[in-house]
Amino acid sequence: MTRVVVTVMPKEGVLDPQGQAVRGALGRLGFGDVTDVRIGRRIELQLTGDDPEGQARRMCDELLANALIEDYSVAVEG
Amino acid sequence: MTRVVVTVMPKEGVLDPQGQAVRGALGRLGFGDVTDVRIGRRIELQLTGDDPEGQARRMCDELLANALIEDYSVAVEG
Amino acid sequence: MSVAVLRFPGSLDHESAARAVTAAGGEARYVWHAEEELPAGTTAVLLPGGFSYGDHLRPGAIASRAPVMDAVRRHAAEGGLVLGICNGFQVLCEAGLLPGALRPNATLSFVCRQVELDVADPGTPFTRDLPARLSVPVKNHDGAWFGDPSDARVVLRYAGENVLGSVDAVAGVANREGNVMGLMPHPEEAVDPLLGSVDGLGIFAALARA
Amino acid sequence: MSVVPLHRQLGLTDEEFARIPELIGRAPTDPELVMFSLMWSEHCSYKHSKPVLRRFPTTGPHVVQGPGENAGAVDVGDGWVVALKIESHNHPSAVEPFEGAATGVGGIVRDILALGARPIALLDSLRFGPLTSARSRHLFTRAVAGIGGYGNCIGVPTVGGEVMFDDRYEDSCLVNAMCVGVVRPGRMLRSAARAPGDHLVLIGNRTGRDGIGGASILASAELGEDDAAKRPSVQVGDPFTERKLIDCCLELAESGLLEALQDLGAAGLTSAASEMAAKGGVGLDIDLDRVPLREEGMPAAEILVSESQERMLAEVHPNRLDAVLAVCARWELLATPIGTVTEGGRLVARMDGEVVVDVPASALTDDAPVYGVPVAPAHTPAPLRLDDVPPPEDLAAAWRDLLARPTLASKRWVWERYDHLVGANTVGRPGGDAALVRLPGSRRAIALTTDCAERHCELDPRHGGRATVLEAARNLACTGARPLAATDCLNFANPEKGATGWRLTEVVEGMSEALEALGVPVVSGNVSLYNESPVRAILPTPVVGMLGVVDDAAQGVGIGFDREGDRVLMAGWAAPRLDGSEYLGRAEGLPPAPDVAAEVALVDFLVEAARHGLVRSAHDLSGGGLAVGLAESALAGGVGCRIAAPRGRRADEDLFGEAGGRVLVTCRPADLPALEALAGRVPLTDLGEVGGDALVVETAEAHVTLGLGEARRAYEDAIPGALA
Ligand SMILES: Nc1ncnc2c1ncn2[C@@H]1O[C@H](COP(=O)(O)OP(=O)(O)O)[C@@H](O)[C@H]1O
Ligand SMILES: [Mg+2]
Repeated sequence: MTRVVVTVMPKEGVLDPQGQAVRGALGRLGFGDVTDVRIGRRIELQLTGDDPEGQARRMCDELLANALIEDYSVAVEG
Repeated sequence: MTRVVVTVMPKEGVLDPQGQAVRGALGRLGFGDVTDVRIGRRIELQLTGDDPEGQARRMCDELLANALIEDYSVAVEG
Repeated sequence: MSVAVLRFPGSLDHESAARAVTAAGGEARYVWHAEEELPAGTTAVLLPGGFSYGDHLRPGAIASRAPVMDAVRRHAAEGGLVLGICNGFQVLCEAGLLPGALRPNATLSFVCRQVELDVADPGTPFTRDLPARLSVPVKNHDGAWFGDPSDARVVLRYAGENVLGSVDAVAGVANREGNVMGLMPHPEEAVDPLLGSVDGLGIFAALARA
Repeated sequence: MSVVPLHRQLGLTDEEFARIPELIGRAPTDPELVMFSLMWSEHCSYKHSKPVLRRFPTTGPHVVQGPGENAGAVDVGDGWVVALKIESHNHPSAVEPFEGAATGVGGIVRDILALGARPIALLDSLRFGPLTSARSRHLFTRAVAGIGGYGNCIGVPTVGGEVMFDDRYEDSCLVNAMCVGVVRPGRMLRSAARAPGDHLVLIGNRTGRDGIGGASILASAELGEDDAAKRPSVQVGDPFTERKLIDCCLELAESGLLEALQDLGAAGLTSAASEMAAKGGVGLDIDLDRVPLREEGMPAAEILVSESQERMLAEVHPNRLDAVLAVCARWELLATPIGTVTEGGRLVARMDGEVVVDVPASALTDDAPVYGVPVAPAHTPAPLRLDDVPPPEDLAAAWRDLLARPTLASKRWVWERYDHLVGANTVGRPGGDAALVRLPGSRRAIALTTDCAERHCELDPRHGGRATVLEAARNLACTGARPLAATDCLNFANPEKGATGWRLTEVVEGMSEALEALGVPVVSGNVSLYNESPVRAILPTPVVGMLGVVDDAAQGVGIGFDREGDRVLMAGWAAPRLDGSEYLGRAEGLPPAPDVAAEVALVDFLVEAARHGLVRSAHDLSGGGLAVGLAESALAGGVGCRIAAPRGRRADEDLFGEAGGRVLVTCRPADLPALEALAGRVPLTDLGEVGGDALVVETAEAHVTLGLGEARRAYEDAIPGALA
């Protein structure tokens, strides 16, 4: 059983209205020191079978990420 | 300027409909080796000012996470 | 004549879409997402609105990988008409049958509102019979089209306010050939005078004629 | 280490605890004790409200199902039975507004679904503290997001509702949700289990630790300082699974595969199973090891009372079990036979081969304690002395400011976040007096509204109860609909304290009098008590949801002034007063007592006038009086008006004063004689005409003019502005 963490973030240049809104809200709450906020997805997978990293990458290519607007990274936590 | 990564995940025991739906989809796509999927948010903050970790935690308590149903963790990437 | 109206878990507008097809003189048949073939004699495919798979991950993402979508791809490749409305549009983009992607509305909220649309390209079978300006409702949470308008065939734009924050105020796009179209607004909610508009009928007439 | 005995921690009194052995012949096991504590809680047993509820009229020629089932139902003709019910989710929404409101919607939808009815409309009746309070802004915006997030995703249009802001709701917000569904006559399902030997099939989500004890803790105890302690039991909604449940259960019901159906709501499996058994006079034998769990190692008691959402319990004949499981599998829904129907009325639950529960089902339901409430009356206040209310310097400015009060201002910000169209049958959209929803495949439409005269109920509960019902009926009649049935949600403070018990009793009496006069039965409802904090109690809030019918949807009437030259008339009459009005902004004085007979005549007149196509618009005059009614009609239709206000004691009272029984009607000049003839004894006053781009009103003191642009800004920007 392996734990793999997939991180999917909006591509640079793809505007991230949610991130902007959160930044604005933080500002209104008095957190003035925030210069940028990006919000993405963290997907924790429990995998059996071998080559968990390869499996996870295929999952990203086939479903978990949309290459047009998102970048992903995969980390095997063993 | 410090980069802080906030991770917000559904609390243990709290229903994660999104994780359920994605697990089902992965199964139908032939990824049979997935035994569990949990989905949360990854929030990347650019902070100025000192005590970035403390700031980020306060942001989580006040806005970024919903303590009733979510756990968060904060990592300063310097 | 025979329009296949796809049904995924979480489809919501299949019945109103089928009614619109009938109102335009066509015949609608529901097709379950797990089917691998379209019914014999299918002349057009309609992907209705809704929240397929709860919009989890990305709207349309999970549905776009359903078995029936390969059959839809073949139908499109042979030049058959394919229309995606709202969630159906999101599915077609996720399936790569239409360019671009649908992102969260600029308001970051669900928006349900009657809007005006301008026909930007009357050259497709879907837009041929439409009035130059239509009154049709939008209702979605992730309806902001993102993509490169220069390599997309933009067929519909929001007139006036770009409510959802689409690139170039795009409300609907088609593939190069014009036989696959998707739009976020809901023409099936604009085929009945009692509901305030019949401007959407032309789109279903195209399907009915196919 | 607490020394408080378990039964008291669970909310049972010593007397109630002592009753249990008498009923089951021995001391209860821990799981049994937990089950009794929940089933005998106010939320599940209505122990403080049952006697009061008996007063409601509940029968009538159209009634197919009165109170006692998951929802009520009436035959509306043209081959449709309409199911309706309203329910509160106040305390969960105060703790976590998004999930609390969302699961409130999910719960009421499953009550409709339990009848085998297809949900076709939702309404939401909301009350919060003033938007000047950060907490109330948070509760309001998150509750609206939760309702939309759930309702939009399940494809049931949210077509109506109401939002009121008052500091009496600052500590206890109210979130009531109403659902309406349709089913063919004779095809309605009921919850009573029928035949020993049948299977019990649990359909939907896995069972987790959601809302453990929630029924008693979240819903029946006053919210004190220690909210945080109650938080872990918040349920999370899963609208995608709910949509699959709707599609799946309707397919099962329409294929005749089910003997009985019951939702799992408060007290989860315990409530569902004991209701099914007790109503059917049979027993149930449940194997808890078969219940699909989300977490390992849940003890029997937790499985029995878990409030995990999106679950239904079905009775299935053995011959149909495979077919049922196949349909559920097709919908990608878990479906598990967890037990069987037995002879003899006992509810038995086993775990690890051991019997952990064995009680008469009726002990949990029918034998729940019933208490009267203290009915010490509060003194009835004196009417306001008009001299004590300083007149405004500038009537037009006061008018504009009134339009910008969040309670009166446009709720567009709310209903544009709801899909109010899905299904393509919403003939009358939000923003009018009542929503109009066309019945599937029919020309017929139903009209839906929720209403409540909170301040009136506080000041003069009997008349406030009447006013509440009459306003709902008027709102339906304005659209041309004849009122047919009602559902109600009685939101009150602690009935064991002060005059709350008396107000509850009086309000129900007044409601019942008006309902009887209208011939409208109550077919379902809900009670939410203890809505108070140590420092504040809510106003008495008996929300009425009413259903009406328009034979031809095309004859539905809107509120808008849209044609120059139409006559503007006042139908009905009562002298307006500032007592308890929105203009006054607080519960003070003594509002005018409604004239029930006159109001019934007004309703009949409006329905007939619409049927004959004699009215071009109709709008009920309620909060904000004549001035706000005029503005709403003008803004809705885009054309102004020039009228003379009926003259009373003072211009501000004539414009902003409130009284039931007054409706603003417009007609073509040519139709005026016919309309007057039809009016008969109903007063019909010609006030002036539709036209121009301003509201021009001649009062005893001055000409008051308010431009439509200025009025629209005040009216539309108020709520977005308060949230910005
Ligand atoms: N205020 C009321 N008026 C009429 N009927 C009511 C009222 N309150 C509760 N009821 C009826 O009592 C029964 C139990 O209510 P409730 O526990 O809310 O049902 P459920 O558990 O199915 O939601 C239902 O039939 C409901 O319609
Ligand atoms: Mg129920």
